[in-house]
Amino acid sequence: MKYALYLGCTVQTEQYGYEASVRTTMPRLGVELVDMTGVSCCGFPPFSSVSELAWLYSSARNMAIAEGMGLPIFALCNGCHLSFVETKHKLEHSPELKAKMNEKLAREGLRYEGKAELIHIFELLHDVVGKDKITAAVSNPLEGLRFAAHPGCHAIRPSRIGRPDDPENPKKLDDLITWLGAEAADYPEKIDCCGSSLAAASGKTVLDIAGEKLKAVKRRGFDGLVTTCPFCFKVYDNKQRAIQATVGDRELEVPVFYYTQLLGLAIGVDQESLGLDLNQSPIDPVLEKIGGK
Amino acid sequence: MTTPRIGVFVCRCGINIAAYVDVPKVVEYAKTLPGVAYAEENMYTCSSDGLNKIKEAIKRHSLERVVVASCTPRTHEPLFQATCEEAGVNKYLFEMANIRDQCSWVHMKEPERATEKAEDLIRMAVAKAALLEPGEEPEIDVNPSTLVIGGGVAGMRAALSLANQGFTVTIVEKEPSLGGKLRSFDSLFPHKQKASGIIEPLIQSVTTHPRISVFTESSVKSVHGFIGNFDIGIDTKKGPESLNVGTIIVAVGAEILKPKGLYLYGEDPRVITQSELELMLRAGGVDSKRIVMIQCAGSRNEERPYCSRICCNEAVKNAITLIESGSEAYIIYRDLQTYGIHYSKLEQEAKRRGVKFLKYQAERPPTVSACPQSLRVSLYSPTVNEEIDLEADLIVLSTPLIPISDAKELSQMLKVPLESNGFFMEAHVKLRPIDFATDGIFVCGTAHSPKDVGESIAQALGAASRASIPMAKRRVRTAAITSQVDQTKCSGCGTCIDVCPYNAIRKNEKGLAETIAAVCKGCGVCGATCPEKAITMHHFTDEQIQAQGLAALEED
Amino acid sequence: MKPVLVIGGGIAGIQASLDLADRGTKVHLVERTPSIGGVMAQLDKTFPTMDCSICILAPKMIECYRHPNITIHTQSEVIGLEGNVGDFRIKVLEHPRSVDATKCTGCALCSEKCPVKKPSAFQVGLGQRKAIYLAFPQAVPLIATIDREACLWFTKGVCRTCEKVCTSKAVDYEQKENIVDLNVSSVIVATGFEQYDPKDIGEYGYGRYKNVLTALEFERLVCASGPTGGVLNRPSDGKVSHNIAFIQCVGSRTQTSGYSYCSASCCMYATKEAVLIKEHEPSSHVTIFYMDLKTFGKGFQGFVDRARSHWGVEYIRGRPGEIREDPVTKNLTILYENTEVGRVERLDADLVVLCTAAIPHRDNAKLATVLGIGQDEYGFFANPDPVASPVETDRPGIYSCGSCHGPRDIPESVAEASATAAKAAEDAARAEGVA
Amino acid sequence: MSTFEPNTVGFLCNWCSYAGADLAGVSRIQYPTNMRVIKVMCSGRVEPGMVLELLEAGADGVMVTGCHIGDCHYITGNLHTKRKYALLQRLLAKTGLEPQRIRLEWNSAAEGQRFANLVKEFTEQIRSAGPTPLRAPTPDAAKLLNIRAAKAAANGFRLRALVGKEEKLVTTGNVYGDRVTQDEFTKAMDEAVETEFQIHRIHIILQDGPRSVKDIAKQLGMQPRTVLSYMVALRQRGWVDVKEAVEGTPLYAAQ
Repeated sequence: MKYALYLGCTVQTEQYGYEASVRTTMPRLGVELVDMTGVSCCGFPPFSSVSELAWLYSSARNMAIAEGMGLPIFALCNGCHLSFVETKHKLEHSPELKAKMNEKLAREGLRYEGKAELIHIFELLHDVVGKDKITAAVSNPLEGLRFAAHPGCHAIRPSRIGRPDDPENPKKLDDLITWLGAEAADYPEKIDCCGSSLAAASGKTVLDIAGEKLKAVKRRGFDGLVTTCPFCFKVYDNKQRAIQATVGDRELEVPVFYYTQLLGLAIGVDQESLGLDLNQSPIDPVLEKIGGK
Repeated sequence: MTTPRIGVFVCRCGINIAAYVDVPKVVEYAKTLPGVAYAEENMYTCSSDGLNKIKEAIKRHSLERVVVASCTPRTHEPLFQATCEEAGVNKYLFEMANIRDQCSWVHMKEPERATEKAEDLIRMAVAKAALLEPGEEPEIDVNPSTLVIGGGVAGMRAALSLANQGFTVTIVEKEPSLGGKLRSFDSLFPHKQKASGIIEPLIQSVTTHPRISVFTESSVKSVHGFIGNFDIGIDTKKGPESLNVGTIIVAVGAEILKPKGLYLYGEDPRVITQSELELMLRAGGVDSKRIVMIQCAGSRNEERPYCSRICCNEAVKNAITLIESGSEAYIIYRDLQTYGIHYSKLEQEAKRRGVKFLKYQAERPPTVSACPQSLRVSLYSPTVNEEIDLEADLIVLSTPLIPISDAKELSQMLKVPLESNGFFMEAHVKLRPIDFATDGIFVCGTAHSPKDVGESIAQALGAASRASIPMAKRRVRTAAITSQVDQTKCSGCGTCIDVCPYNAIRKNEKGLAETIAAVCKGCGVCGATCPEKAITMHHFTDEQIQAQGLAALEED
Repeated sequence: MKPVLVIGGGIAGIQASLDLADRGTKVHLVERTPSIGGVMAQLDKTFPTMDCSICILAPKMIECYRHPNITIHTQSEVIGLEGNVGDFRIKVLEHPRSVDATKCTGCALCSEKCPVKKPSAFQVGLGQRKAIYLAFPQAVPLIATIDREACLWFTKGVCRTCEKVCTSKAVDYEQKENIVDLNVSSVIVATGFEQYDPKDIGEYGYGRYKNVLTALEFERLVCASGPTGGVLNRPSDGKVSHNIAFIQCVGSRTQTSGYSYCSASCCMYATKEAVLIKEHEPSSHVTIFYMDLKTFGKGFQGFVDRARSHWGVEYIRGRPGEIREDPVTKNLTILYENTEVGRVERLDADLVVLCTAAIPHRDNAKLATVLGIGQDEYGFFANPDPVASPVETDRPGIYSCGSCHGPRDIPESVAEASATAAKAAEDAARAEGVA
Repeated sequence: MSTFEPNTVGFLCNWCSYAGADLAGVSRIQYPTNMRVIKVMCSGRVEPGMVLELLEAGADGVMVTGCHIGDCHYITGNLHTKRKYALLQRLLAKTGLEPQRIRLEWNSAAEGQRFANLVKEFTEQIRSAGPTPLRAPTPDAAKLLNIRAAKAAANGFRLRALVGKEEKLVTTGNVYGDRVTQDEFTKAMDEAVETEFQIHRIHIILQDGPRSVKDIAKQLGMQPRTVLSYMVALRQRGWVDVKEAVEGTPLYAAQ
């Protein structure tokens, strides 16, 4: 299992905890990660409203590099993964567009064939690594903990071009959590958006939306919220204080984790190398419960 | 009079009855009842074996009345009645006691009391049987010809179908020419066929058909009689005509509302109705740049609380035509009635082609004001939650179909009802949409309610089928469960005529009430109502019901 | 005079058969299920008059069964057609009932004793029936039938309990399927429709949320002869529901998953079911989500006005985007935009009823091939000229009526059924040489 | 009390109620055995006189069931049932018999359970009312007289005519087109019921032999004046006449 690791901008510039936990956990599950050189921003789907061509080009370019490496791209971020999937989909259905891309890529000596495989972290852990490997690796089961899974919109929509999980009833992240010995209960707000895509338009709206979700997670008695999307994490974890201020509830405290951080804890990786100290939400109570064992 | 010889047959129905009712005991008991000459039990009375035993017993014991105690008459009475007839006992001399569905099956835990009840039920049946009288099923001849009132597309289609089936038909049409409302249509939704393409051939085949005669500029003036034998008086342009028919089809169609004073209609020539637009399109189109159509103009309101069904589809169709000729078309609607497959497609086409749809709320209808060079439509759009002003060169009002002006007169002549909106009212909204409660008279097309051409034609063919039934058989035959007026007791007060929902009672030349047996449905309301107790309800006479009741209360 | 073949024993088929039989024409009525009656037999009441459905239908079913001119072939299908109008040669395949129709008295003792339970099709899966069963209490003919896929004798070679308990010795495991050859002058297709399965619309959670039902399921739930005896016990916990929402256009009027046309009767049957709830319990809160309120039929507008003003049924214009279930209470929350005010709102409900599209029956393609008639783009039987010839298929002598050629309500189906009878009568007259 | 098993009679219409009762059977829904059913084509066939007849003959209770309003197989039959039943209630009220001895219900062909419940309820209702005072051999004489008078009144021309014309009078109006309001009609009805009831009571008494107005007034607990006014009516109808005069007091007797 060898993959070209595509970190993307957000992870590299501010979500080190995600990168750290991925780099330390994956190898232990037999996943070999090869860094990509010369990659750029994925293109960021919303950017298409400014210039669709520029967006498609950036994605195609990154995929072309992976093709060169002969490896499937493992993009950590939901946004990046979607950007690649969408671009691939568009170019598949428009030879003209594809030709145009390659014309431009040729100037860098690159070529996009559309052969590059794309894999999402859900697919990688849930479908490729799988239950047996993960449960076998768990040395410190997270028993007695109940987590709310937050797959994030881009992991499930737009559903028609192939996303890693069901748009209405996503289950993979829940499975992954339970495989660690923890509990993952269904909750109605599961597929609610974190709001981050509105950040540019209205910061307050983002906090309101996110606040509603955190309230629900707390109300339903979860020990914390788990995601694999740097954008969602950024809102729920990094902005949690701001959220408390906006919704006017200082008590609104919800521990937020990257799945890979919990994975690390469960398979016995030391906390430091999981970047847990970068989490800004109050995760200590949870860590105590885990550390206790 | 001596009580007739009665035979009682108690069914075990396998164990369905026998397991809870002591059948042998019941049979022994039956033998003791007054008038019972013979009683036996059967495993399954409805089996061919059981039926044969009834026939044998009737012969061997010369039985004059038969009582079967088994399941429910609702399913089995006809079978046993037929058996009696085969053995020479009139079917109306048969009575049933329901000791399964209404006894053994509902008293499974109380066999003794179930047995008692079975005995009582049989005693009641025997008491009634003793008073039963043979019934002759009334029959009347049916003249195999039909009067079709109205020569529009519905009337013509019904007439043509009946004529093709071999019946003679007379069409009476008010107007100088056949074709009805369709004459004023340009094209027809959903497929925009030319209306003329449908009527002209129809008129051709109707007027040339050997079994169809047509009276135009004529109207029905009098209707007497009943199914099979209606005497009709007609005023024709050549003077009065009279004819006799077996059935009547009402296909008088409807009129289109001209909404005087509504949205400046009648005050500003640039405000017209949908049907006036049809005429313009027929004549070659309109040159207005922007046309605004307003739906529910005069319908779905206090005065006319019904939806006229076709206006939305007509508007959408015309809007598409206008867009094709380079105009801009708006449809201002409340609820778009584009139902079913074809109209849904029409709606989608209109949206594709750029017809603009704006919703308005009944509580806040649009207003129209005239400006020198154009008209202004102002409305509140809930969708965008704003007031919108539209400049228009032409405003088209989608107005409802309304009942014809002389509907009431005709309904009284035919003695058939109108509903609250003034359209003709069918016998049953669900299962008899084409029949009137009165036998032999049928309705189709927009006389019944607003509907499109295809629906009118379907209903017209349906009317042809319903009307053909008595005519194909040449006679009507009904159960002998009918009422009969004792002419010596009747005071001619007419109360029975008021309460009969089928017009089955008429006043005869003596001014006394008289049941038309073939039309009577046997409900017995007239009998229960007659102040003079002059009406006998055959098969459910006062005496029979009384006997049953008193038998039920006998102590033994 | 040759007989006429009527395919489908729903209200349309029944009406067409009775019309023809009453005028003296012999009729062969072919029905795929064990009883005639169709969907109408499953309905509680009918709009806009609130007539009890089975009350008005049962007499017609019995009349059909008793009529000397009508032969009913139940559990049968048409498998062959040759010839032309006036002279069609038909093959009808009768599947075995495994019960001797001449002996069975419909006492249902067999099903009482039968050990195998299966979901009842008549109760739309909300109730159960046995492997040997009567389709429903008022079934016509009232004859038991064995479901060979479920019966222990046919699957495992054991049991034969029904045979033992049947006092009239009607059970016959040996019964074979039988092919009947008919020669008819015309064919009337009245095979009806089926309901769209809303599972594909994931956001409504049908199949995932116990308290989301289809309208037909609800119809059984609210019916006195239904699985709960007419009490609105919701599936999740049997609690009586007082807060119920109906969603229109589920799988219809859509360009994505489902069908693009309007199913024509949903607005009214939803209103009817809403009124039924209010009749049962006036304090209930009932909401109907609609796009356009289709009140185009006779008496419809008045019915809706009354539902609104007298019964207090609430109508909200908007197509909900999502239904959510509370994991603990199993209560539902509906998320929607109220397009009468342009606001996004939510509504809580104990029970949500999906008014699903009326869609072509799955067997249409097969039958169309056998009969050599066309289908429209959706799969309904096609009428080349719906305006001038509303009941004529593209093959002379074969007619269609009712919801097998597009969504129809009961009176439209009945009127069209009579229309096909007239066309068949014309064919017969022509064959008789009546010019 | 529990030893008392009511004898009740049920009039069921053929199309809905009777079918509903059959459905109860097909569904094996159990209910008490007390009711004896008389099938009529339409509940509108049931005359108040028929029900009173059964009560007179010793029925503990009588129930009438028809199709739900709007469902009537004969379109409007059950509307007539309603009107006739209203008259029945009025008359029963006069007799002093418990009003709960009669009951009118609508029951559809789909309501098997409901029919069973109705029979259960009605049986209990009668059980609590107790045995009829009219059961032979020792019926309550006064009540017996009343129920006979009520029956005679129900079968008489005046009340039958009123009920029969009710619909027309309150909707389209009479032959001269004048309509009466429901209230006006109800008043007229009450008045007519009282008169007919009393007239028939007196008539029945007089059939046992000549009596003076005073005697009758005593027996019926009425004002002699009132009795006299009824007597006038009775004479006009030619039902009674003066038999003889004893010390100037006329004795009346039935013709």
